[in-house]
Parts: sequence; structure tokens; C-alpha cells
Amino acid sequence: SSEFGHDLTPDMIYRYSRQLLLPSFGVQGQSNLLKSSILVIGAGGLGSPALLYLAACGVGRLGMVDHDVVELNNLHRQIIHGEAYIGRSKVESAAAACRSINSTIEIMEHREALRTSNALEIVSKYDIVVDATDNAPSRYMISDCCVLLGKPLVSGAALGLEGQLAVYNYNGGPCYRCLFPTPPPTTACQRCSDSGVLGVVPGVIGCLQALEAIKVASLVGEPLSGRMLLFDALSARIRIVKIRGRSSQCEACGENATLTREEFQHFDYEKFTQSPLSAAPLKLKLL
Amino acid sequence: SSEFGHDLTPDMIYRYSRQLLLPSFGVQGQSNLLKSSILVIGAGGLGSPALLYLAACGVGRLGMVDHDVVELNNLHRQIIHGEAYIGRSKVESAAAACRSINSTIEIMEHREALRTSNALEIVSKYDIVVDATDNAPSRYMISDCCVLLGKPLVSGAALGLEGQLAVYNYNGGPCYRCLFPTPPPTTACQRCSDSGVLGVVPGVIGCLQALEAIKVASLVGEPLSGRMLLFDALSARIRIVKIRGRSSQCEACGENATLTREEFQHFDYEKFTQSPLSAAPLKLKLL
Amino acid sequence: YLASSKILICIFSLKCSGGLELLCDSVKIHSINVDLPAEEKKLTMKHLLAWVRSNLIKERPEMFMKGDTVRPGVLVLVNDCDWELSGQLDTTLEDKDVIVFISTLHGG
Amino acid sequence: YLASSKILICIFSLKCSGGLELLCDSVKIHSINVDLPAEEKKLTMKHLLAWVRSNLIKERPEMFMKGDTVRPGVLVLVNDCDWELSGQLDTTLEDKDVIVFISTLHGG
Ligand SMILES: [Zn+2]
Ligand SMILES: [Zn+2]
Repeated sequence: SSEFGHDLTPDMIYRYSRQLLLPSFGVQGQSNLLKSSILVIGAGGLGSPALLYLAACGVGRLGMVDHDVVELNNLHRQIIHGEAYIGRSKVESAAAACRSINSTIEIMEHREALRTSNALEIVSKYDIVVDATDNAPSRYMISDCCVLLGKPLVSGAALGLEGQLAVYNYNGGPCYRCLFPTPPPTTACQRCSDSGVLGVVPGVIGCLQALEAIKVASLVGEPLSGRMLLFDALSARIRIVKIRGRSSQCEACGENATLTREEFQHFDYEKFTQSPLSAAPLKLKLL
Repeated sequence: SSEFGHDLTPDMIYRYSRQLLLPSFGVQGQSNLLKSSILVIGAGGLGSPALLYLAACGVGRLGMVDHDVVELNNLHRQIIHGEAYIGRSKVESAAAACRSINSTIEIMEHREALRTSNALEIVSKYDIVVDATDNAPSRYMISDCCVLLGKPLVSGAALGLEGQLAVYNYNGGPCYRCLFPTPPPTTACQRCSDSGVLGVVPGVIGCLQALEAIKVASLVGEPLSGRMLLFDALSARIRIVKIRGRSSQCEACGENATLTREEFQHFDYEKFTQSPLSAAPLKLKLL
Repeated sequence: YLASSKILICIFSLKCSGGLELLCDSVKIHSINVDLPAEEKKLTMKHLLAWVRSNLIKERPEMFMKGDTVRPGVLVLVNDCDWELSGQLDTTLEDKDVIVFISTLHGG
Repeated sequence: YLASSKILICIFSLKCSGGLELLCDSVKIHSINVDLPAEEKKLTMKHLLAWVRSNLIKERPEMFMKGDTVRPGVLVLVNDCDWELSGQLDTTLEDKDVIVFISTLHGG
């Protein structure tokens, strides 16, 4: 149907009509979205809403990586998973939910942990990466991988009653290492499984991650690059602050950066951050 | 198990463990939540994430009202509904999704339009109301009903690439009519079905509505009362602004307010706002 | 006294309603210079609205104003505070004040 | 020159990490008065950090600082701008400046 200047089928026009009606999004934004591919790393608290909204809005190819299985204590925040999937793969569960919402897009399942040995191969298949993981070594590994492959990275985090969001390695902007060249001491690191999180807090951040990924994919709006969003749920306060640009000294993306694919595959991110890629068992003493 | 100072069963402790671990939420916040009841009016773009997160986090009794059926052009934003439910009741679909996430809470289905004839009866069964509707007459009707019954109202709206959020009639704060005593001219009113909306925008606002309802129900944090959140998705800007307090002249909640239950039941909100309660058919000319 | 004040204006949710095309390409903050009527000592919201009406609104002023104030459904914020708290039309403005106009949304 | 400056401090995401109990009950903005060393003309971030260390941090200073600057993983914002853009420790502060400390989060 090139005579109408777009490739949308009548079914697509009906399904996405409310987005097509938007003057600032429209047929061009939707076409860009349908041609794009997005990888969501982590099908947990952040990944749940991010995957649902990315599937619903019509991303052409949607990938998900996670090695975990669904547990009952995930369900208070990981709304993509139902009780029927307890004990089964999170990716299997999330893929089924995305397909039930939108059977017309391509959904790719990666039922494995993202590691230095497979990250380059998996990430290279997608245009945009959404970091929805829950630990420090993954965040450095994913950022380095995106720098090596030139992929924009939509990074979200949530803990307790607070959340953070930024777009890295986009359009000359900073990467995660530009901001955080040195990992924090391990005593300062906490993850949801250790410290708790109110379920809807990753919900808000995960939705905002989907939004930023949609903006990058559809070429609509100003992505949150060079800026960071800080969310405090308790007081209902949100700050959007200006952060530094790309650092010329950055070991990943700077002028004299020496990071290579070969080095990446042998880099020990757990040792670098002194923190494990998988979560420790929960210590909860209420009974 | 009163010897531990709470009524949580071991299953609940496991399911909600990540919320119980939070010092500022904890056992007391979770107990309050489990004892509360919340009504979500509208199972559409705002209601979808609001219902999923309220069900997941452990609201004791969760009600939903909507008379609509699921259509294919809802699915780009109404992530609680799958393709299998097209043509079926939105409430039926949303209730099934909530039950699949959390079978341990009570879910109440109201498969009907909220009207002046049934609003008082339905709303009186709940502690907190979430307005997730899409039109002006419903917003005035729900606010008046909440004032008459003394219920806090978590009000969200989304259109195009923008969203708004506020908590009304809470703790001496303003009601919707204090802010908007006179309805806008009909030419200035638009709804998603006429003007389009990017799917994830009501996603963000619906999550924030769930958060505010959770804060009111659990007695944790500062709800967004006397303040309003303004969200612009395109530029990734969020403003939280201070709004007026309760107006002594308000016809609904002011000192000389004359609104009674009897009057409410005969008030014509469609005439008052010159706007219909149900959506007009879509005019989309891309083909 | 000031002959002209630099005022920052931000329009939320009024873009699609027409009538404010000059300000309507985005919700970014726009900086404008408002001339003060010669006989007045201070710039007030009343002056600012009159100035907006004659200088910025090209068509359908009823989408934004009614009489000498904003139409029903529009909130006015002066430095992120509802103008009901600062005296509505009588609010006095200073250099670099930020004025936000918001139209209430009903969609969902 | 000023003998003391009123500085607004806001702590994000550092609450649970301990060491900043005085500021840690909420992310509300706290107003503090910082005395300027007698021989100095201007208050800098270097002075402010030293002041915070001796006046606000009761225990485990390593959760907040390393040497004379903040520990890795903490971002410092001066009036909502990364202090890398204003000279880090040499950034000069004025009355009513808002300083935000954020600890990077890793959870999800
Ligand atoms: Zn870098
Ligand atoms: Zn009122």
C-alpha cells in the first residue's frame, strides 16, 4: 500500500489507531516502531511492565533474556507472571503474556542468563536495549556491551520506595561507566531481594523505560539522555536532573578507551564489582 | 498469630516478603493494605496497570466497574486485556487477570456503567476510589459521589502524550469541583477515542494512581493531595505543582454546599458538562 | 520601574486545543518580554493575560480565555503554585517568574 | 563576605545505607547553615563535604565519603546539575543553592 505512504495493513491500522491519530506520533512513528527491535534484559519487576507495553504498542521484534523461574514472592511486583507459572521460566511466562496481548509481533525468548560469553551475540540482534536487571555487575556488563555494539541503553532501577531512570550511549551521550567509573563498595549495594521494594515502584520505572525505548525506536520526542530521573514514591516527588556528557577519560567509550570485544568476553564483572550476578537467599524473620 | 503483632499467614508473609522487608512499609503497611478495599472505575488505559498492581500488592478487596467490551483497538494500551477477550466484558477480562496474579484477595465485578442511580450504592462499599474513566461527566459525578460518601479519590487522566494525577477529597484537601467549579467548553474536551494516546502514557499515570491508592490505604507516605502531577512524555518532563486547598465556596464540599444524595441521584452530569458519558465512534481516515 | 519584564511561560495540555500555536510546539518553557502599561508600576497576571491575548493568540481565543480571565478548565500556576493562592488576576509578577497554563485532561 | 551560608541539602537513595541518619528520615529538602572557614571568601563543595562529614555523619563515613570526596556510586548535583559540570570539589556555593546527593540504585 505504498500509494498511502505507509506499510500498515488494515488490521494494524485498526489495532494501533489511537497512536496513529496522534499528530506527533502518527503513521511515521508507528512504522518506525514496527520496524524496530528491542531487547529487555530481565523479566522481573522492571521488565514486567516494560515488556507488556512494548508488546502492546507494536515493537516489531521484542526479545527477552532471563534465566530465572517465577516464585510466589515475585508476584507482588512482577505483574506479567501469574500463579500458574510458579516454578516455570520467567521468559516462557512473559512471552506467553506478550503473545496473548499482541500475536502480530515477533517475540524472541532467551531462556538463559546474560553473560560475557553470550551477551555480544544476543545484544547484536537488537536495535535498542532495556536494562531491567537487579545487580551491579549486570549493569556494567550491559553498558560495556552496548558501547561495543553501539546500541542505545534504557537503564532503570528501583529499590525500596525509590527509582532511577536514564538513557545511556545514545546520540553522543554518556555511558553508564562515564557516570560511575568505579563500582560502589559492596556494603552500599542493595537489591530488591535483600532490601525489599514496594511493587508499584518498579512498575512506574518500567513503564517509563518502555516509554523511553519507544521514543528512541520511533524517533519521536526527546529521550532522557544526559539527564536522569529520580523518583521518590513516599513523598511523591520526581526530579529530572542534568548529568555529565560523555567522558573523554571513560574506559569504555572515551577517546583512549581500550575496551575490545575480546577483552569484554574475558572481563570478570563479578570480581570488578565484588558482587554476584545472581541473588542471595532471602533472610526474613517475621515468624 | 497475635503473639507476633500481625495477622499475616505464612503464605502471605512469603508472597509479600519484599514489601514486609521495607522499614517504612513493613508488616503494619501490609496489614493495613490487606484490610482495605479499593474501587477502580474504568478498566481501560488507566485502569489496566492500576488494577494489576493493586491486585498484586495485596489490597484486601478490589472492585472494578465498567460496562464496556474489549476491542482490538484498546489493546495497544489496555495491557490487562488479551486478544482472547475481544468482544467480552472488560470487567470479566480484568477480573480474570487479577485473579491469575493473586487468588488470595477478594475481587468484585461490577459489569455496568457507573451512573447517578447506582454510584452511591457501589462506591459506599469501598474505602478508596480510583477514577480511571475517560470523560468529563464521569469525573464530576465520581468526585461528587466521593464527597457525599467521604471517600478519598485518586484521579488520573491521560491524553496524547500528556498525563495528570491528583488525590482529591483527602484529609481536608480540595475536591475536583474546588479546582474546576465550571466545566470546560465542550470544544476544549478531548478523549483518547477521539484524539489518540500513546499507550504507555496512561500506563505511567495508572501505575502512579495505584501507588497513591496504596499510600492512602496503607497509611504510608504523603499522598498527592493539594498537589498535582503533570507529565509530558515527549520531552520527559514532570512537574509537581501546589494547588489550592478546599474552597469554602465549593458547591460540593464547601461551607454552604447544598449537595445531597437525593439531588445527586437526579443531577444530569451529561447536560452539566454538555458531554456524553460514552464515547463517540472513531473517525480515522488513513485508507 | 520596569518598562518590560522577562516572563517564562509554559503551556501544558493546551496544545491540541488550538489558539495558541505560537507556544504550542512543545511544553518547553518559552521566554517572552512583556511591556508594562506606561501608567502601571507592576506587572500583574491581568496585564499578562491581556498581553497574551493580543500578542500570542491568533485564532479561537475562547479556547484559552473567557472575559478577562482564563476559560473554565484551565489552571494557572505562578512558580509552580496555583494562582488562587497568590491573588489570581491581581498576582504581581517579577522578572523570571514562571507561569504555567494547564488544561485539565479527561482522557484515560 | 558571608560568615555562614544557608544551603539546602537533599539526599536521594542513601537513606538505607546508614551513616547519614540526621538527614535520613525522608528526601525532603533540609536547610542547613554552614559556617565558612574564617580565611576563605567563598563556600565551596570541598568545604561543604568537610562540614557534612564533621557535623552530620555519625557513623560509617565510608558509606558516603572516600578521602575528601564522595564515595564511588554517589552523584552530586548542584541546583539539579551534575557537579562534574561545575567543577566538582571547586564548585562555589551561594545562599539557597540546592545540593542533592544520590546513590546509584541497582535493584529491579
Ligand atoms: Zn563512557
Ligand atoms: Zn470541593
